[in-house]
Parts: sequence; C-alpha cells; structure tokens
Amino acid sequence: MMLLTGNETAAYAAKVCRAKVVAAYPITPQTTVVEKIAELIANGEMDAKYIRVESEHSAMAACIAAENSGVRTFTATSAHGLTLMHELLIWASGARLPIVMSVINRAMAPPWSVWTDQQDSMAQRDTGWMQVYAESNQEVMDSIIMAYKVGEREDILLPTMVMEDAFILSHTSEPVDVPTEEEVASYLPDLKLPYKLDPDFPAGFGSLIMPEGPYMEFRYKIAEAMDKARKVIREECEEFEKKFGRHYDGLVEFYRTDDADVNLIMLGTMASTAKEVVDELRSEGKKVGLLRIRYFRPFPYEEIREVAMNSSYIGVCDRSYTFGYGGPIWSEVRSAAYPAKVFVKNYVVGLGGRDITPKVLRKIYEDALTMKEDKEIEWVGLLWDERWR
Amino acid sequence: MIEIRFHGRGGQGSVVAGKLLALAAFKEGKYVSAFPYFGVERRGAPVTAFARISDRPIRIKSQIYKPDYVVVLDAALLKQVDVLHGLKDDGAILINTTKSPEEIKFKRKVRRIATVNATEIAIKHGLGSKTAPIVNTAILGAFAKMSGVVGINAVVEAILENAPAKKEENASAAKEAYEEVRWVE
Amino acid sequence: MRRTTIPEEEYMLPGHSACLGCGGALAMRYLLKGLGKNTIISIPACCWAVIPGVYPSRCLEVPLLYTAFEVTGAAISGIADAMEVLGKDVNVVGFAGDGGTVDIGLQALSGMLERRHNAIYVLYDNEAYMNTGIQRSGATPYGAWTTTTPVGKRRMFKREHKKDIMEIVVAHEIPYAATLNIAYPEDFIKKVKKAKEIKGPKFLHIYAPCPTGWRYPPNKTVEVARLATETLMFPLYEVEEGVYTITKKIKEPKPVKEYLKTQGRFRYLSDEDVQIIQKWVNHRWKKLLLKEKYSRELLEE
Amino acid sequence: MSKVPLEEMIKFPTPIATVPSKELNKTGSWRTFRPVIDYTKCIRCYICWKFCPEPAIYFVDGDKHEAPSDAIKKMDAVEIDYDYCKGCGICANECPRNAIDMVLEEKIE
Repeated sequence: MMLLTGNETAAYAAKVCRAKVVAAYPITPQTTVVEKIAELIANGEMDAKYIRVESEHSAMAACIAAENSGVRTFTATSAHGLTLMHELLIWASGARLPIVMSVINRAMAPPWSVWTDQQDSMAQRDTGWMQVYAESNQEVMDSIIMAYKVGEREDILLPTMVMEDAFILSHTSEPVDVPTEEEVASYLPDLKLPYKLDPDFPAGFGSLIMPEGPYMEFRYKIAEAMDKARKVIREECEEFEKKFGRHYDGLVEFYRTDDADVNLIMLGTMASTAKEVVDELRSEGKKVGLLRIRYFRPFPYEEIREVAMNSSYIGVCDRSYTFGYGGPIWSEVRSAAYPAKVFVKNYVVGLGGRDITPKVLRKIYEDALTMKEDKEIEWVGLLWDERWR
Repeated sequence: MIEIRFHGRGGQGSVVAGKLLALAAFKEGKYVSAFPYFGVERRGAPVTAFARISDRPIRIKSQIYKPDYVVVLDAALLKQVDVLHGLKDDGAILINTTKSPEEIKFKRKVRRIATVNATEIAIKHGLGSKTAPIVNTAILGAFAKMSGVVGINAVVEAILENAPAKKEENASAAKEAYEEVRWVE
Repeated sequence: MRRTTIPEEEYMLPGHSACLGCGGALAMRYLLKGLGKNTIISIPACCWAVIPGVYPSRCLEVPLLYTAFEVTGAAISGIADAMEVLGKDVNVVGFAGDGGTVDIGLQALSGMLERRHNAIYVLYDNEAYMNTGIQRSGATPYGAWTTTTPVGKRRMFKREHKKDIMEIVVAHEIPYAATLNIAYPEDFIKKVKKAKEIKGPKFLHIYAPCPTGWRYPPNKTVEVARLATETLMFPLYEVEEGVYTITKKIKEPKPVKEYLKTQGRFRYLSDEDVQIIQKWVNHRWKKLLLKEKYSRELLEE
Repeated sequence: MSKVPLEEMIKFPTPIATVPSKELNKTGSWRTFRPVIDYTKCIRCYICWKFCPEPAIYFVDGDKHEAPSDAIKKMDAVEIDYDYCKGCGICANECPRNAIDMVLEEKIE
C-alpha cells in the first residue's frame, strides 16, 4: 500500500502495465501524471520512451503510430488537451488500437477553470473509446490495468480512457495497493496485435474506401466490439478479483438499489459521497439507492434498465450539460430505461468544480423522494452559498 | 472522522504536512485522505491543505468546511486569514508562534488553543534557512501531542520514510516539538 | 546487358491512381529506390493518401501508415521511438505534401525536428493543395493562379512569395536537409542515400510538379521541373550540420520567364509581375551563395 | 471495380490494404495517346525508363528488337507495359532521339 494521488496512481499504473512509449503534453491538472512518469523513467524504475510532444494532438498521433508499430502506449490529458485530440481519438478507435489514456476531468473555457467538470470527456463519447470513470484512486489503478487487458483482446481492440475528477482524485492522496510489474504481467501479457507496421508486411494501414467498399462494415465491427466489451468487462472483473482480490460489480456499481423506491444514477467521485447520504437517509427509514456508472462506454443499458424496472423514481446527476436538452448521462439513461414506466429526472450539478457536498446530494434525494413529475431538468447548487456546504 | 485544515504559505510545505499526517495515521491502521486546496498555488500566497482520518473507509469526496482541527504554520496568517472559519465548536487550533497559548486571544470560543515555536525548533535542527525555515515536520510532532489523533512514533516513521532530505533532523524536530507544545483549554 | 544511372529495384508498383505525369509519383519511386525495402512510411492527407488506390489496394512494397493531415511529424516520432523500443533498425519516413508540411503540419514537423527523432521527413512539394483541387498553400509561389486565388476582374493571383520551409527546418539545426528535384534522379537518390545513413532528424524537400494544378500538359513534368532548377526558381543544395553546399551549379541561369511561360497558372502575369519574381529569385540565389560561402567557415571549427 | 469480395476485405478489424495495385487497377484504360517506340532510333539509354511515373517501362532481351547498330543491339531493350501506361508522354518528351511517338489510341489497330 502506498499513499498516492490519483495522478501518481495513474503513472504507477502505466509503469506496472509496462507501457513502452508514453507521448504526452502537460496540462493542469494532468501535469503530475507526466511528471511522475518522467521521474520513474529518470530513476530507472520504468523502462519506457517518453516523447515530450509539442501538443496533445501530436501526443495522440504519436501514440497511434507507436501502438500501430506493436508497442504498448500510454498518455494522459485534460479538458482542452482532450478536445484538441478529438480528431485522433476517432482515428485511434477506427485503427483499432488499444491505447490507454488517463483523462483528468476538467472544465472547458471560457471562462478559464481548471476544476472538475465532465464536459471534456462527455464530448468524446462518440469517438469509439471505452470510457471508465473512477471514484477512488484505487479504482484508477485497477481500471487502467483492466483497460489494457480488455482493450488488447483480439476480439475487442479498442482504446480506453480512464477518468479522474480533477483535484478530487488527481491531487488527493489515498492509500493505493500498487501491484508489482510481475503480478500484473501474470494477468496482462505483452501486447500482441494481430497486425503491425513491419517492413516484412507491406500493407497500407487505413486506406481510402469508397461508399460501396466496406467502410460501413468496419464501422459495424467497432460497434460489435464495443457491444462485446460489455460482456468481456463483466468477465474481466471476475478475473481481476481472482488475481488481485478487489471486487467490481462490472460496468456499474449497485449500492442499496435492490429495494429502493428512489434511485439516483451518477458517476465519478460524487457517487462516493452519495453513498454516505444513502446510508444517512436509509437510517431515517427512506428507501433510497444509488447506481454508480463505471463504464459510460460501452453503456450499461441492461443494468440501468433493470434498476429502472424496479424503481418508482429515478434521478440522474450530470456534471456536464448538452446545451439544448439535458445532461448526457440523463438522456442516455432515459433512453435505456424506456420500457420502464418510471419518471427520470435530471439534476445538473458541480459544473466548473462547484463542490458536490453531502448537503447537495441530500437535497437531490429529498427532491426525488417527493416524486414530482413537473420538471424534467433542474440545475442544483446555483447561487452557491453557505447553505450548500 | 477527523478533519484537519492546515494554513500556510505557498512553498512552506503545508501540502506535505497534510500528506505526512495522513501517512502517519495510515500506519496506525486508519483510513486517510489528504489534499491541497484545489486551486492555483503561488509561492508566498496563503494556502490551505487538508487531511481526513477515519476508522471507516472515507467516502466523502467534498471539501472540508467544518474542520475538527486547524493547524497554522505561520502566525502572521492570524492577522491575514480567518483561520477559525468553520472550525467546529469543540474544535482545536495549533499555531506555530513564539507566544504562549495564554497570549493567543480569539473572539470566539475555541476548545483548545495550542502553541509551539516550530520555527525555532526547525532552525535549531537545520531545516531550511533562517529566513525560510521548514516547519512542517516540527508542527506535526506538536499536532500528535495536542490532538492525540496520531501517535508520535507513527509521525516519526512517516517522516523518516518520506522526508525528501534530512530525514533524521526532521524526525528530531518532530520529537522536540512534541515535547515543547503547550496548550490551554 | 544494361547500365542504368539509378537503382533498378522498384518498390512502387504500377496500377496506382496518380494523375498522368504526376511528379509526386516520380518522387515516391525515386525515394524508395534510395531507401530500399527496410522502410516504414507514413503519409497524411495529400495526393498520396489516394494514389495507392482504393482499399484493399496497395502500391508500395513497404508498409504505409495513413495519418491525419497535420500529424506527420508526430506519427514518425511515434514509429521511430517504437522501433527503438523494439530494437529494430528501420528507415522511418514521413511523406507529406506542401500543405501538410508548411501549413497545417508545421507544428508537428517542428516538434519532431526539435526532439531529434531518428526519421526522415520528406516534403513533396507541388505548390498547392492539389488533392482537394488546387487551393493556395503557403508553398504556392507568387503570381500563381489557384482556385482560392482566382483571376477574375480583380487579378487576385497569389501575392505572397513561397514560404521558405528549408530555412525554417535548417533553423532547427538538424544534421541534414536537402532540396531534390524529380528532374535529377541521380542527385535525388544520392541525397536519399545520404539521409538514410545519418542518425537523427533529416529533411528532404522534393520539387514535384503537378500538370493538373499547374496547367501544363502531362508530358512536360520533367521539363518543367528541370527549368525550375535551371532558372533558379528551385536551386538544388544540401545543408549538413549547418554547412550549405549547392549541388547543382547553374553557370548561366535562364530567365524565370522561361519557366513561368510553361504553365497556365502563371499566364495572367504582366511583365512587372515577372520582374517581381525574377527579383525574388535573384535575391534568394544571392543569399544562397552567401550562405554557402560563409557557412564553409563552420567546417574549420 | 475491385475483384476482391467484400467478405475477404473485412478479414482484418480495420482496413489494412494488402493487394498489389497492379492486380486491381489496369491503368492502361486511362490512355488516350499511346507511346510507340521506334526501335530503329532507340539508343537504349533508358531515360524513358528512368522518368516513367508508373513505372510501366521494363527491360527485355536486346535481341528482341531492331537497333540502330549491332553494338546497341547488345544492350537490353525496353518495352512499354500497355496494361499500366497512362499515356502521359513524359517518355516521348524526354527521349533524346525522338524515338517515341505518341499515337492516338483510336488509330491503333
């Protein structure tokens, strides 16, 4: 066990997973990830090439090229860096390269804000990357290890971004069990792509396809792999537990959802705080529960539908907004919950690092417990003051 | 769960103090977390850092608004920052100052006011320079005594393992401050 | 029995989709003759993203990684470092057009040169965005008509001179940079072979005329290219560790008019416009001679 | 146009082009003018071969064609691969002996 920040954890994860090429560009609040990696390499503790690229766009381009050469890669970014990468995120999944990236969720400007907000990664949900949101530093470690394992399977071959809430995880020290490289090696074998750049294999990687050619078929294959990943992740959670002794429910975490009338659905660190609130309300006799989404891609629609079927009321907390109509998690949860005749309300919270305190979450649970169906979307915590702290 | 807030200045090592305290408590089998003020730290500017210590896993991820303890690394901050802001009614404060605890006066009630001359102790042990002494390890020794939240042995162990330099000197400073700290109820 | 002046081995296959008389196709053919089989090439959006043909067609005997428009420099950085990790000694080559190099890809190129990756960056310069249909780039010369510098009632042809990418590259103090011309295959391949033997970042600037975009008949590609060097529009030289060497000495340069009149893209130019270009060419040639003369002193260090 | 069945094309998870272009794309169909070599003029300097952007000019045994002299006949000759020659005419333009004629395709029997 070590006392590590989320960012230090991500760096150690890249090390124990034996990433061989790291291409990254510094951005607050991701910087300590790459600083730690540089330190590990400088101390001879990590055997990797660190390409100090001149932009995040080039970071992803270099990772794509290195991974295509058959080498395990890692990168990390935040906010503007992630959105600058957007073009190449789609490239990475289209090229079926199981790159793993730490994303420190941070707000987008203007106005400048370096604090937690999930607009950056939510805006990448259509890129073909798997997305997992951590609620603790231990989960950052475990998710990165599992991301390589799942992504590199020949029947998946997809990249994964592992999210940390800015500062709340990235800069907060928590005890983390860091497995050794050998322990991880017995779970995660060396990268073995079914194809790679090699002078003995003269082929064009990613050439032009006409409308009658198999462009659509290749897109379908990505969809198939992403769908398959749903099952693979559930299985890998069991494998992971056997090897490392830590349990994950799969794509989601169920917290006292079984007999709950009102369930809230959310992801990231706010879900951790919400568990305290659930316990508090339960002790007052209120039947509330929490479904924490771990993987937003692939989307856990089955688990959500199951909870929706057994709930009288659902609230969805979004830490970002899709300007036009509701938060992204809400709209997807509602679509997954559809067969259930249950009202699904959207609570927009915590934008730009606005703190999500137990009081804020209690307020949301109390609102949901009234089971009112008059308002679909509500922004909670506006005009922030002492009441919310 | 015990929540602690550190007041210092950018560059004084408040964040490290929070992390070392968490580490010490962790060594005693407690659940811990430690974090800086989520912001833009600039050398010299007043900063805060935080730690949580609990017998149960720590699930709360929000900020600390109502600490049980406040630790002030630089007495000059008393005039510049409302260090008691949010301190629980039964909370306690530890201040690095040349003054005795009796000489410290607050407008509101504080359960326990403790003081220690961590600056003098740090200089004596050769930590930092005369104009910029590093007091974070000494103050942790004093904190162990005045709070009882963590034992001095664990604090010393955490320092020996993690101090970037002068491990022995830092540990000695913590032990001396442990002996020197005084308080009033 | 036969004697050829360039290697006979072919690493580019016929059946590709380049336009008739494509200078870029010749550039690739010569480049691979110089590099050989032990090569990995990365190509961004440019004519050469299409020339290998529609999937599943390939026209190179070496692996080709297609990349996004602005990332050639970063892509070859990644491949070069991956090859080092794998312990493989391979020629890692980026092959990009002028837009992808002097405009949108300049940042990634600069990063790759500054970090000194062991790779060759090749610019095949056809002086406009040809793949998208002849739009002006930073490498388009003064006076050229393009579809975004059209010549209507207002004579809106390009009013800015060509960006000097060689000087930008040389400013990175890399071990080797050179200009190459498809009209001089022997000199071309000699430079490629030289670049191949040097460790670190290398840059090759190839003059690759485009009959489609420059408005001349496709049989004139080599002739036009040759005139570019004979008129000093595109002098041939190399820069090794900062030392300039002119590799094609032109004793009696032809007037640029000889070159300009071969191409429809310049047909709107008045005599004054031609004089502007001639002055620019004279000035740059003089500068180059001075660079050659004074950079020699570096050899004495 | 492609002779490769769709099922065969999607054996990889992502497009990886492996079929040589010469098997898929007979670019000879692009040609309006055909270069025709007059072997009585050809001095076998191979400049046409050197400058062919396809490449669609290849070497054959010297005896296969006429030559201006016996000495030249000892050298290998060149032929044009009309399956791929697009008819750009660079060869004819660069030929130092004007030994290549560009003939309108429709006039070829």
